[in-house]
Amino acid sequence: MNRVSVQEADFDPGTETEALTVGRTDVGAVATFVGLVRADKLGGESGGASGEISAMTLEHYPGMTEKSLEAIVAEANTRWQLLGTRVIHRFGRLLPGERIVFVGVASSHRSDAFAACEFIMDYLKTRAPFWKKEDTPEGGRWVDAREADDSAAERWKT
Amino acid sequence: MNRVSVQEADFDPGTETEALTVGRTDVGAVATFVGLVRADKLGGESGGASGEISAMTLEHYPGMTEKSLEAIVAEANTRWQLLGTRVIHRFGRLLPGERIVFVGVASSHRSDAFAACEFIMDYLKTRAPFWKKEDTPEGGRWVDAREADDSAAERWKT
Amino acid sequence: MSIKVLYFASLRETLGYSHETLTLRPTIATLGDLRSHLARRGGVWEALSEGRNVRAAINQEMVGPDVAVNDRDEIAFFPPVTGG
Amino acid sequence: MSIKVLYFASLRETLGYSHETLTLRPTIATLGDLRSHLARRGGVWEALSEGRNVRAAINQEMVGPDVAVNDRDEIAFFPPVTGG
Repeated sequence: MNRVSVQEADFDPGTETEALTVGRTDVGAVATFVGLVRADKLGGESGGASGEISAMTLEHYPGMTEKSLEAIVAEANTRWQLLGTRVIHRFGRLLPGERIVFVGVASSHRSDAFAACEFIMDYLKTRAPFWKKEDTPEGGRWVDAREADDSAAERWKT
Repeated sequence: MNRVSVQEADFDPGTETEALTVGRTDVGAVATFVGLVRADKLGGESGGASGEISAMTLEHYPGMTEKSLEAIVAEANTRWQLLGTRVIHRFGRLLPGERIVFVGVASSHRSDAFAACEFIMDYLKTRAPFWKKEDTPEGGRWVDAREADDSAAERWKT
Repeated sequence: MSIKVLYFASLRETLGYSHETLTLRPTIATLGDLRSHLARRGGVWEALSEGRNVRAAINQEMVGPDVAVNDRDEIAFFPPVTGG
Repeated sequence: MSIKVLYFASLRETLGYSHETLTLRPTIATLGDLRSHLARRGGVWEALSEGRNVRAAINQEMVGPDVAVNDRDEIAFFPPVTGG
């Protein structure tokens, strides 16, 4: 089962993790990732001025977002032996400490689960059409793309 | 916060994941791993005869287990910038589909969270004194150590 | 040839448009041609000039400047993505 | 010199012992000496012979055969671990 959601609502990592294994006895490994809003991101993710942000607004490209996430998950399934994946990405206004993204991968073996989970996150960061705008004391500020994310995605091209 | 538990009781991955971030706004990434009993492990993890197992019994070395897990977590904290870790490993009799192990790692950045989570699992597999015995239609059978686990742990020695 | 063009995030704010419908002359054959055409509007539209870090999609798939533009395509321009 | 020796998993089952307390002669200086000493009991104890895949810990830390054994040490022998 591969399922992708793009939604405003929060999600429950426990419920999502459980859903990847419930009623099955062939899953030996579940790797998950949760990304959250940090308060200390002022100046963009690449650094710059430091300070606190009060909120973050995530814009996305409805339709393309889902398609791109499904393509990334499909690619992961060609690279590793997976038994199930779950991707959830939120949009809208989020406060520091709130969850942004969930990636869960079930497999027989842990190496496949870990690799696919990290791969999905790396590709999502550079290919899924989401944009973050931070609310700061000086007003809104679009987050710059990070070079580190490009190189993280690059290393899967072998 | 780094916490290690060795216990017979089950655990809730959602509660444990939540506990790594609750009340904080500096955590940007939580990577988790859950290991479960597979029904298809007959013949040891290295292969051999195939078939279904009806249960698995995990023996451990009380005292040394906790110490070794704490040492692994301490090592992870020297290698990566972490904001919290949680390791739970069960012992006793477990049925197919039941959870065996949980590793959760919180960090500012996803690369540190992923690397540390996988590192802890790889080291746990080769250094923590747990032994699995499978109940099969032909009786109990101790699981053989896997060479793949040794090489997974080796690659962190850089 | 009639196409729909969408703009997202900082680019949408800079241009003051979230979308528009364009009727194109046949000289605009590729995504690159379209981008140059839009940049030549001048002013804020120079945000689409060559050298600016802008990504594009045709029919919701990220593609490069040499890809052909066809009638009724949905085309989007946006800055590098920052989700996750 | 008095030590406690623990056996785990398949080794515990093979030997029929989970633990024993031993008083050692001073000729047994290292973990390797102790292991050879135990293997020389013969029969099932050959499971501890050199070449058998056995791991060992002194005071709950995994160590190699050259490490010294001291009075009141807790020593454990076990097969390669298979947790996780």
